[in-house]
Amino acid sequence: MSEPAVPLHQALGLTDEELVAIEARLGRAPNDLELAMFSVMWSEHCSYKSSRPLLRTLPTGGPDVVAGPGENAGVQRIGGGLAVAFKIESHNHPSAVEPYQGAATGVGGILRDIFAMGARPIAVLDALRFGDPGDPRTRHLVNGVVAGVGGYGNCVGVPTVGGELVFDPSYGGNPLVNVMAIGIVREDQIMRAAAPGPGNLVVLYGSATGRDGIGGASVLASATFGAQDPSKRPAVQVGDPFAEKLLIEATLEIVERGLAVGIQDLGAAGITCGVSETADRAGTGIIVDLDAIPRREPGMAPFEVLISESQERMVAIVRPERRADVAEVCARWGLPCAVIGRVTADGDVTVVEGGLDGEGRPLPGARELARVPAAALTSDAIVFERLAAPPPRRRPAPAPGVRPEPAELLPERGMDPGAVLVGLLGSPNLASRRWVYEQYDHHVQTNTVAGPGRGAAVLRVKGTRQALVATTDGDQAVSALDPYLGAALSVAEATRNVSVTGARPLGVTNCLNYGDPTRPEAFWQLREAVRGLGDACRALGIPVTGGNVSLYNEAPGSAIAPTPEIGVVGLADDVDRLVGPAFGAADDVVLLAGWAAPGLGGSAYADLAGGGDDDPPPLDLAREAALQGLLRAAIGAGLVAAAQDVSRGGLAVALAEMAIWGGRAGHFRVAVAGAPAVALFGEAPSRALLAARPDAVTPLLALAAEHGVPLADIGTTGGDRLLVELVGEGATGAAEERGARVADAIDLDLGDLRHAWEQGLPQALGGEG
Amino acid sequence: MSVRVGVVVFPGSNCDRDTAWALGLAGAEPVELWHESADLGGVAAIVLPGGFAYGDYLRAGVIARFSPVMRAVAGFAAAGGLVLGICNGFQVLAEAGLVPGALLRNRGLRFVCREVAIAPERLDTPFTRLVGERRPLRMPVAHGEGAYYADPATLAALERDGRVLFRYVAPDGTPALDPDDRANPNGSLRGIAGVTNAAGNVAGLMPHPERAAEALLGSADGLPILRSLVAAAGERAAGAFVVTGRRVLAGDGGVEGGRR
Amino acid sequence: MSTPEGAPGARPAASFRFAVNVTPREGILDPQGRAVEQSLPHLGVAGVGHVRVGRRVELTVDAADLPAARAVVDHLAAALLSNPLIEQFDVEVLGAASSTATAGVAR
Amino acid sequence: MSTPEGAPGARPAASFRFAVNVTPREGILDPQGRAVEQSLPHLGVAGVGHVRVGRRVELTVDAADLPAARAVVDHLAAALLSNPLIEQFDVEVLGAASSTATAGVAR
Ligand SMILES: Nc1ncnc2c1ncn2[C@@H]1O[C@H](COP(=O)(O)OP(=O)(O)O)[C@@H](O)[C@H]1O
Ligand SMILES: [Mg+2]
Repeated sequence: MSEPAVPLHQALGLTDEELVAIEARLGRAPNDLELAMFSVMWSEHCSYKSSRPLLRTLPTGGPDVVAGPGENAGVQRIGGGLAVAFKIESHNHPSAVEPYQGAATGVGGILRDIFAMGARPIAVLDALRFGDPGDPRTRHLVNGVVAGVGGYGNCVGVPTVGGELVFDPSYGGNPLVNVMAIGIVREDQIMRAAAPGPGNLVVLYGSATGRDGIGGASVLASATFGAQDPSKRPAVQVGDPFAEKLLIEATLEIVERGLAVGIQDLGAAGITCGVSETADRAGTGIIVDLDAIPRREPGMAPFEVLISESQERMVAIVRPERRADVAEVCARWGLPCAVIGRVTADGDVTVVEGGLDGEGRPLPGARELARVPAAALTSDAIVFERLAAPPPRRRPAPAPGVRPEPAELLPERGMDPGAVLVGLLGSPNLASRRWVYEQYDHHVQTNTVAGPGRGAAVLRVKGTRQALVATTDGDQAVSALDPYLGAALSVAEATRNVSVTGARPLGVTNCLNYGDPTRPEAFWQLREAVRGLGDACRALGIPVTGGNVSLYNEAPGSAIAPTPEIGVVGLADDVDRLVGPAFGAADDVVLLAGWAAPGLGGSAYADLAGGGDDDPPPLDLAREAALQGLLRAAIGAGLVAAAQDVSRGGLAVALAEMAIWGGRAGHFRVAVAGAPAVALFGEAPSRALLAARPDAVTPLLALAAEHGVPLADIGTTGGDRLLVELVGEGATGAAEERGARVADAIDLDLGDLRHAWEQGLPQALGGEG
Repeated sequence: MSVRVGVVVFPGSNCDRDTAWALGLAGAEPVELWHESADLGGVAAIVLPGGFAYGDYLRAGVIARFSPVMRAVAGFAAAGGLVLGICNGFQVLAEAGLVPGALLRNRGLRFVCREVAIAPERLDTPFTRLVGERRPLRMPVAHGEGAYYADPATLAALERDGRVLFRYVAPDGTPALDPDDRANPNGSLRGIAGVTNAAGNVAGLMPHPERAAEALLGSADGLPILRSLVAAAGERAAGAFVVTGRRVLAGDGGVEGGRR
Repeated sequence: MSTPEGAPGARPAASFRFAVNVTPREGILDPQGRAVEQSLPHLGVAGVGHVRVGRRVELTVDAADLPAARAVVDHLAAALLSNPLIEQFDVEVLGAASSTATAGVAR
Repeated sequence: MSTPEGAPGARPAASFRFAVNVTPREGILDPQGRAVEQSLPHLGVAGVGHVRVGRRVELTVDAADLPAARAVVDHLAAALLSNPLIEQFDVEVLGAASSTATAGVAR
């Protein structure tokens, strides 16, 4: 530090332009401590300085919405005086350098967002993305991340009930770890992360403050990290799930007994963030007594104490007369607890060394180390209008009159569709995730009606007949081709996963994982994604109640496929009316609802067999809404025995999964209009499979007509062979004319399908299992 | 009059509420017993629930063993009171020496959460009397340290004295005696999923009967185990040898260092 | 954590630092050790075997003298840090460097 | 694992036993150590602090000489047994007792 090669603000990651903006807000030059506070608060991670203008365009309102974006988590009413809180967040960069702790603290962080709202966390979902599973480094990351998610979630006693695991080479240098959490809160106990009432006490409770993740917020979230240089590696935070469990119980007790007027968790940017955001939300200020902050280590500098990201800490805003009660609760749960400041009326975050008196005024001889308007750190932080530019077209334009023919892919390659199906079921992205979720406690709290493994998770709400249904989905493959469509498809798929159980999607939370926003192409991808997200949510009538933006997901020389991760929570009024995706009885009629569409671009089939230059299938949001309406109506009317959406791997994979899960196969006929590959493995959205008793078929067809959704009988369940015959023009003539071999029917033993599906992931990861 | 069954709450317990809920379904009145108190509140039986008491740091269950409530539990057990440790509760009982053996890290080294089948070895214990027949019971396990271990002499004694309470079994009921059997989720010796102490009044069980108490959640096979406990506790509370926590405590003093 | 001041008979104490090494008993299966052995070929390492994985606990004891401190450690090692059924331990003395004056650092 | 007989240039190897002690870096949170400290009052133990809990890995290396064996252990410790971001390690030589003759013991 003796001879800084660069000015301090630059060393802290602030640009010259940002320094000017800081000086304008202060009316003077900041001192070093203030500069450090700005550097963490104006990081992309805390300030959303590139994405804020985009996020403003999202639909956030709705009759059930109690808290929307801007609070720690979105909250929506579910009736009976209860509400559900949920939110998704990324921990990508920390997980890249220390997979276990990075993932563990990711779980810890999102849980704190939930119980900071006063809600008891009831579920976690983890959406994970890695590079090539054959790469030893990927295996190291997968093992560490999965163990970290489990290690933390299992210990705190919150079930991990769902998520995703996707392999794609673009994540090789930059894995994605997105974690969603859900909680339940009584509507009259919802907490806000605000610091109202000058004179109120600022109470810090939970673990002591150490040098964890100093600069983590700015360095980790705002700069491309070069893994090669260990000196640049930021200090890694270590999680203590045991402390978090105590923090949950103490916080919920504080909430239930009405002991706090505001609660905020401490995450990125630590105490600086906690006090400036709570003050700004309430239009107040906070004076911080630096000496009162319990430390884990001696000799910490003021900036270290103020921006430390030590885990498992919370701030409560407490009326002076409740101080003893809060202290008593913390003591009973074995948590350190200290009054570290006061709410003031001046709108400033002030940091004092040397102590405060009983009224919250600096003691004689105390020194003021920093004074910054709370708004300047948060709501009035700098915002950038970034440049956006679409990438140069990567696909060669087809020669005039010659359209690439996806129709030919399957027959020309001489592939037996049954072998393709087995290959898809055993491929790393479609095979059973049991290896992952067996490491997660998915039953604790005894609400799990349907856990991980078969579509959306279903959790009953104790004391009611209701159930919550939750899922995450993100389509990076289509996003790489068309970020607008990819985001819209992700919303469509996630909501469809909820509707296909019979539940009504309540709201969306989202985690946008994109590249360096100063690159016009990366910013364009983000902008398109937000547009797609907004359009889809508006069309489906669902609010976006929260989310998270993770930028700079680039390792040297490679950017990730743009990844819009969508979390949806749905509500069912009667848990007994929900249906699952497994075939049940024999001789059920299986119907396909929805619209066929061409396009193999971005599909799992294209990944496996080579997709050529095909487009992704189009999405019609009005049709999607109609399909989901039909699903809910049909299931609600008790006409459906099992239902599953058609997504990755297409119709053939959806049928095979229903058969594997039900232990019962069947005999089906699939209409092929253009190409067998599209009919069997195409991923056209807005489709679902329904199994029904024969006597339910007539009313189902009537209902489908009412909703304007095509519904076709494609076969019946029974036996232990999966037989899928191809019928229609495209099944024979068209392909034959082109000289290709005609695709045979699929005819496979259920046991072989199950084997491929069960062994796929352990095999891909190196034969463990 | 419903039977009061204590559920111990250690810091880090996370199945305490689930256990209380399921005990309610089994007809008991659950009573929370706080780890820092040696007052057992006159309960008729005690359940040590699952979770990660004191974070399970060092070794699962070891720190919990030294808490004040465990001294009271040891006294209660010594006087014949019924104690059931589930999962982490089993680990605590083993560390405290109230049941024999130890629970090692799972052989696969990973936490394992899945449904297993277990079968009772005996149907005449306070923990199995309402199970009715020797059949596979489906319920989840969820633990990282659940591989049952005891030295050969202890194992032989457990088998000889009928103190193996439950074994992991294949769906058809075949015991998964081999630690590497797929139906043996953690590498337990002789497929042991649960054991009792010599007097038969203290039991440890790795799987979670409280998670299998409602058909809605996939299985109700755990309920008969909890009902057995409640029924046996009710008889004892009403019958000949009444054991209450307070009275045992009054005469207690010799349980410290009672391990092994 | 430091010896209560002015307790009758209190002698000026010193701080001693120890390590307790806890390893699985011979004959007890050590899956962690086995896992390390199995990962060695992937790392291109040959000639390594007999891997045993255990715990190491380092701690500081304030006591009148080394034997007194050692007695505390032995008690802790046997009662808390190891389970004699499955584990063995040994105690290393790491140094008797510091006096009580430095022992009061916040933890 | 003994050196292939008659391999050109092969030297008779020996077995060396090491311990690698992996502990949390200074300043890195050690939840286990903290939990042990907090449990001490229940054990009636006073005067113990600065508890750090880590791993201890004991292993045997067959190599031409001690420096060669030591190099293998250092590599393993840094690459497999610890994460330098949050942990530090030290290597103890436990003995160079056995010659190749005894090194073929089953592992
Ligand atoms: N990382 C994970 N953690 C927990 N559950 C997972 C994970 N990845 C996938 N799953 C579960 O496996 C099932 C299949 O995953 P996916 O194909 O993404 O679901 P869906 O078909 O509902 O979109 C789902 O139930 C999902 O919740
Ligand atoms: Mg899906």
